[in-house]
Amino acid sequence: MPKIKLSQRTIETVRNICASFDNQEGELINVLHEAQHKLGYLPAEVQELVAKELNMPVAKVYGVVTFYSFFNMLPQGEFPISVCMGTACYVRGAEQILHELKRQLNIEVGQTTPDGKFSLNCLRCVGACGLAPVVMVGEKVYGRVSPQQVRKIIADYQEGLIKAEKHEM
Amino acid sequence: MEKIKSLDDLKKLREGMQAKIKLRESGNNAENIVRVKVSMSTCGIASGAKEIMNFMMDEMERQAIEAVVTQTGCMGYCYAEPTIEVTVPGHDPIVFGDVDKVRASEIIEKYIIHNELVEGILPVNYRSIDI
Amino acid sequence: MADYKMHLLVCGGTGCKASESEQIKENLLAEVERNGLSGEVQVVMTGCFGFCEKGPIVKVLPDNTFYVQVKPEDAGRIVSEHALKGRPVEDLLYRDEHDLPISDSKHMEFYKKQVRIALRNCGFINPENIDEYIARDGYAALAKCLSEMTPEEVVKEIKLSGLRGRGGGGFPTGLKWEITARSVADQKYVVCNADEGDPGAFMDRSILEGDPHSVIEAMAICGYCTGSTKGLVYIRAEYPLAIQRLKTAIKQAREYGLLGQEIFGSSFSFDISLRYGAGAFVCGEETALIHSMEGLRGEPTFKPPFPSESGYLGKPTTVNNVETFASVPVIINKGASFFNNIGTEKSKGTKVFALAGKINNVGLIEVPMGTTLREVIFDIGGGIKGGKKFKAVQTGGPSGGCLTNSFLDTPIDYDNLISAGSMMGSGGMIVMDEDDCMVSIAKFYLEFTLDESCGKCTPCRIGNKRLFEILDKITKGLGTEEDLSRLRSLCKVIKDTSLCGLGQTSPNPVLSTLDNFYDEYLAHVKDHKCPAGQCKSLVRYNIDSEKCTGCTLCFRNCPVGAITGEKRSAHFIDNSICIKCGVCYDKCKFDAVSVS
Amino acid sequence: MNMINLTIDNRPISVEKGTSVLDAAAQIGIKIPSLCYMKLEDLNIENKPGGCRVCVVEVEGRRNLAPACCTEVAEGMVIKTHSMRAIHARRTVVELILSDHPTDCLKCAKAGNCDLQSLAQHLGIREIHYQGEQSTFREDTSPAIIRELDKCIRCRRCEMMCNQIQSVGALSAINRGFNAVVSPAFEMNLDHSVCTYCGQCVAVCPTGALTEVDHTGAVIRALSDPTKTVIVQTAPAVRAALGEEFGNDPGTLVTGKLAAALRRLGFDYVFDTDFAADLTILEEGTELLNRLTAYLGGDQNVKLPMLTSCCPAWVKFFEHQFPELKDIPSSARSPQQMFGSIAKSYFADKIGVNRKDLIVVSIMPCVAKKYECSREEFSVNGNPDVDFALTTRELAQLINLANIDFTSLPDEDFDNPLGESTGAGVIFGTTGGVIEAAVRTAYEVFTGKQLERLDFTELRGMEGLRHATIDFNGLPIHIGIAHGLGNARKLLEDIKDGKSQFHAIEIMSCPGGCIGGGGQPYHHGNAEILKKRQMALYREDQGKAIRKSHENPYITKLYEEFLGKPMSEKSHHLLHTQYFDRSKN
Repeated sequence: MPKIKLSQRTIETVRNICASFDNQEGELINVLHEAQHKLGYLPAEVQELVAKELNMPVAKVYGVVTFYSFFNMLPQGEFPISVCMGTACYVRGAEQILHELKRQLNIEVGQTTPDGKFSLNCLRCVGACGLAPVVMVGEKVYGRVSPQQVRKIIADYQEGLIKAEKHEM
Repeated sequence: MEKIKSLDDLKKLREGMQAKIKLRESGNNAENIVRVKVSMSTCGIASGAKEIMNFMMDEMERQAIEAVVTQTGCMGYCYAEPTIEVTVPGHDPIVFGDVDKVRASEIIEKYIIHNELVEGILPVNYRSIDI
Repeated sequence: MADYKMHLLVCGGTGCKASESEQIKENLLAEVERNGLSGEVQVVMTGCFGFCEKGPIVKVLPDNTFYVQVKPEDAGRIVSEHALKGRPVEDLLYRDEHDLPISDSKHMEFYKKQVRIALRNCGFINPENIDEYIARDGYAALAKCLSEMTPEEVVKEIKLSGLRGRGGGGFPTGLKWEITARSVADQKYVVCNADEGDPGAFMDRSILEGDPHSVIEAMAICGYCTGSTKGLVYIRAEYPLAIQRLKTAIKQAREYGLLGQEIFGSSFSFDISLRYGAGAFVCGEETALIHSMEGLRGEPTFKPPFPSESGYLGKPTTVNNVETFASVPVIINKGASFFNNIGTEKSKGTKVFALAGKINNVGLIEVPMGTTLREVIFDIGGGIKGGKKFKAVQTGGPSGGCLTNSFLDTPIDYDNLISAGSMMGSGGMIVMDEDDCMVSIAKFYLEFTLDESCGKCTPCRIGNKRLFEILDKITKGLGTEEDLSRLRSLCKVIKDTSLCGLGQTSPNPVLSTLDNFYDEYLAHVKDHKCPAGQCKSLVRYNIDSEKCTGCTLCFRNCPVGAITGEKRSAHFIDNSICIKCGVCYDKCKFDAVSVS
Repeated sequence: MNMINLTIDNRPISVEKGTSVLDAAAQIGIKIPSLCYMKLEDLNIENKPGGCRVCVVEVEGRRNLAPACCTEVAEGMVIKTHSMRAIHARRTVVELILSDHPTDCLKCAKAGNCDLQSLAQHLGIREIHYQGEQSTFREDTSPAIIRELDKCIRCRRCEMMCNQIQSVGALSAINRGFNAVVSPAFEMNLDHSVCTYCGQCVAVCPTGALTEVDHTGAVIRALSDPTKTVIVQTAPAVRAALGEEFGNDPGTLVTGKLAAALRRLGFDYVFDTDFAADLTILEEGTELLNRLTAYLGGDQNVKLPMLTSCCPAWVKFFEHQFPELKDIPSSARSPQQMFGSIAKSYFADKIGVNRKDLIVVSIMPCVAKKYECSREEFSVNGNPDVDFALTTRELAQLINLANIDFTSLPDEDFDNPLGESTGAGVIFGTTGGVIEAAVRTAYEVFTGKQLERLDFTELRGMEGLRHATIDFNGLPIHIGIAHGLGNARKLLEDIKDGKSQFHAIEIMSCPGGCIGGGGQPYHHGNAEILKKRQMALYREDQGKAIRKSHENPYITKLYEEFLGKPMSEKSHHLLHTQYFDRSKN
């Protein structure tokens, strides 16, 4: 794992988050949520810092991070793309959409494009079954996506028509 | 906001609210206001309900139609999002589905102004318990 | 522009369309014109009325007359009699069970097919305005409990109502509350399980987005009954809108003093905070949920002790799901008998279902327990998309099973679904048509379970992996008949030995498809064929040289260059290169590509 | 007492409320097979995740099978432990485990001692019906412990020991589903973690997933090198456990056979770590008396309580977790290291061998000792004071390799000068032993009086945390004892908060002390074995002619000839050490 050095600002951010939950070990998941929200992902160094602040073993923090699929240890693309793999989406062709995304972006699930723009993931049901199949880019939901539309969605982001959310790291 | 400290407080508040709503809904003699409810659930928003809500507001304001546009939760017609419910004074509410800007303008031009129905009506097919 | 006096609404639902509703509309228009009513009577095509067995349907506004099984030739009478003379056409009216015609559709039995209790306010009120909730009797139940009822009386009422947990298990809610109430502890908790995870179920999200106060109110009532002052909502982080609405609602309730100290001037205090799920389906299981709320890995632990005795932080904890809570204020306001008069003997009240998949009216519905699958799928749901054949309906998510035609008339309740080899689950209903391969569906669910298993117990961790591997082998045409008996045997052991509900029910999709679609499995292992044509390894694409015009469209779109051929002469697919993506099949305008 | 009536395999039984089905069945001689479940009675150690599902039984009226370890008895329960359904399920579960296991049993370090292997044999498994992908992991070798997770069955015993019992927190379950496994943070190697190498994970691992680093090969090589003089020391707890490896009953003392075996293995001198234990008492005891005297003299800066420092896992523990307290433990090296240091100076000179040509091997009940002897400060110009530390189990392996029929060996004595020891040195192997040995000497030195009784029973036992007050001629000395690092943590927290009332505290990492060390013959969850080993050490002490460290004539001679007096500059250099803050890395 490549080591990264946290900036003083990031260290402060993480410390403040922990403090806002009274440095309680039981608030670990809330702390991780907040940290990922602010930082974009949870590298080892952030987990070590959280462990220290909450006075708990870092192995336990890592155990929690790897248990929940919501937490990422690698930086996501500027535009994280998630394909809903709920049943409704599945029977309405989510697999083809995923296939098309992989083809267009030339990456596999869990990877990020070399330019750092897009990452591709599968998602559990987001409960928008009425719109199946569903693709999410960041927090934006695209419903009734056809393989033909995939190119257009990617192009919108590639051409900078839609801006990304900025993270601290 | 005042705290509700007793059952009576609650009743008073409720009656006040109900009277207000009744006034709105009984249409013929009181507030002559068009009411539009936009289903703003995840599915609705993902299908563009927010844009439609803004569009309806702007458009009716531009045309000086007295209207209240509010958001509401999922109406259950996920297959036809965005959906809106329009209540013209003196008429039963009507739900329209698959509302895009074109249909929204139609709804204003034809239904709200001229009581002419337009495509996209979703007949209500359930009974909600009476309150 | 005209100012219409009358509207004729023609059902444009798929079912009705198939039975000539287009023609009806044409004829009605012609009749209106012929009678010189063009400026007064408007003919409109609408969405599905959800009453397909009686279609095509024509509804007349403003008097709400409801014509059923209308034929194109009836158009003349509807216009000349009803529109012109104001007399309803008797023989086209809907008739009730006593064969009496009903003219005003508001009185029609049909509308009782859907009764909205949990969803009573969804789509009615502005969820971000507490006043609108209060106007619809909001917080009246809490007020009634606090000022007129003892905790025991409230529990008794809930028990009497017959309400059972809507999250899947169906445990009697009143009993659950009673156990917590009886447990002695310095602190107790009320937890709302909003970690809705069944793929294809979204009722909890809809309720939280559309009527968050009903859940808050019910949690406070539960707190009052059980002696808890703290409530926690464990909600999926993937539901940002629901989280935001819930936060707003909690804030408003606090401002009104409906949460906080000494609610309604009583000695009862209660407040609610949120905990976020982080993408682990198993956290829907209550012990796992509690561990997750404690900041731990969401691994289930053995029960007993049940959370009602020892839950969050080791304290007695009542865990109920969103829909269960949403039903509670109604029971208090309208009485247990209102609720237990609806439904079947052992399953009372209504149940919300999320209809999805190959069905026309994808959406959220709420029906009394005991409604049949047929009514749900064909009447309310408007039947199968694209006029395809119904094959199965999957209920209960990854814990449920696939039910076939033969179960369509089974009244839906907890027990019937279990004896049919499925379960209620949280209420997702995914409809499948003839294009869906049931082996693939079973594999899809297994893959889900595999992803979501916590890995603590052997049968779920390794057993499901092996199940998946066998299914994968079958869908690739490499399975044997022996694999089928191996599947069944392993399924039984996994059900028998898994630690929590996730593992205990994970083989259900396999078992129910084995039971109901054995022939399809056999076709895969014996003939190496996928009857639905979905299993790519078992499919071959061919180009019919007679039909092929050599337009090169398939050649140009094939992603792997498996198609060869000269312009304007027949093309060929090299099946050793073909990846079975189906693009050629989709693109061909001459129907020359076939699947075998 | 609230009794519950139930039927197990058609036999009625009445047991106390709260009993598990597993224990209830055991009471009438029905041994339901289990795997992940482990309980060390009276030591408060229980692993009950209910995860393996091997112990499932059929309960009448219940929808599915019930795990016997987690299921409490209920009135009127009717249980079948060997119905077809239960047997089929049990066998399938074990087959599933085996389907994700390398099954390379013939060459596994745990062969013959593996719970999974015995279970498969017990259930008569001859075929694995469900084959498929196996989980594979990178092997991790640290200075003391090897993790071969391909063999892990996710029983979570190691995680439980590391967290609940030891409060070390080096290990945690990570990932989920088929990929779930127990690992240090970020799947790094153990030597990048806060692991103390206490080896309790190794002691409880049912399979070969966790084992000690094998040094037998290196020792054989040294023994066959004619240019080397190879000497051996053997820790007190080894003699109370080694016999188990050769079929002796737990608690059998094999001191004489042990010396004989070592001699037959070809060691040039067969010595005893107990000698170094006596030396430790003089150094550590003097240090304690110095601190006490200073304290009584009004010195505000003196650090009390003083903590023992014989246990390398404990040392690494406070270096990681309580670096701010690193001045409190005694600076005395452990007996193993004192021995090595004296052997490669005093003894090497005596026999005229260059330290480079002297190989010191130690036989330890411990895996952390492997790490301890590799610590840089315990070497001179890169040459370690102790070259190899073998576990009790490795010694058994060596004995087998050398074709020695252990049980028929005659009893022999240790060599001198480093083989003579007192009863005080012997009891170093059990919890409470070090402090009792220290008290025997400190009392007499401090008061100048002879002790009337040597058995301080108030310091003995198996309670995780114990305390006693010893009257030093009118001066009450408060003594605390902890075994298990989780218990130690509690005492340390008190010290940190300034709440500790103790003058001296003995800490041992392993439950029961060294008798329960990570390098001992496997106890397979039977706490009786540990208790019997403890009794054996007290027996050995009782039988010794000399039972106080300061009366060991060879110790006296060592001071006269070489060291001068306890805490002298020479002892400081050779027998004391310093500690490091490891919380940063």
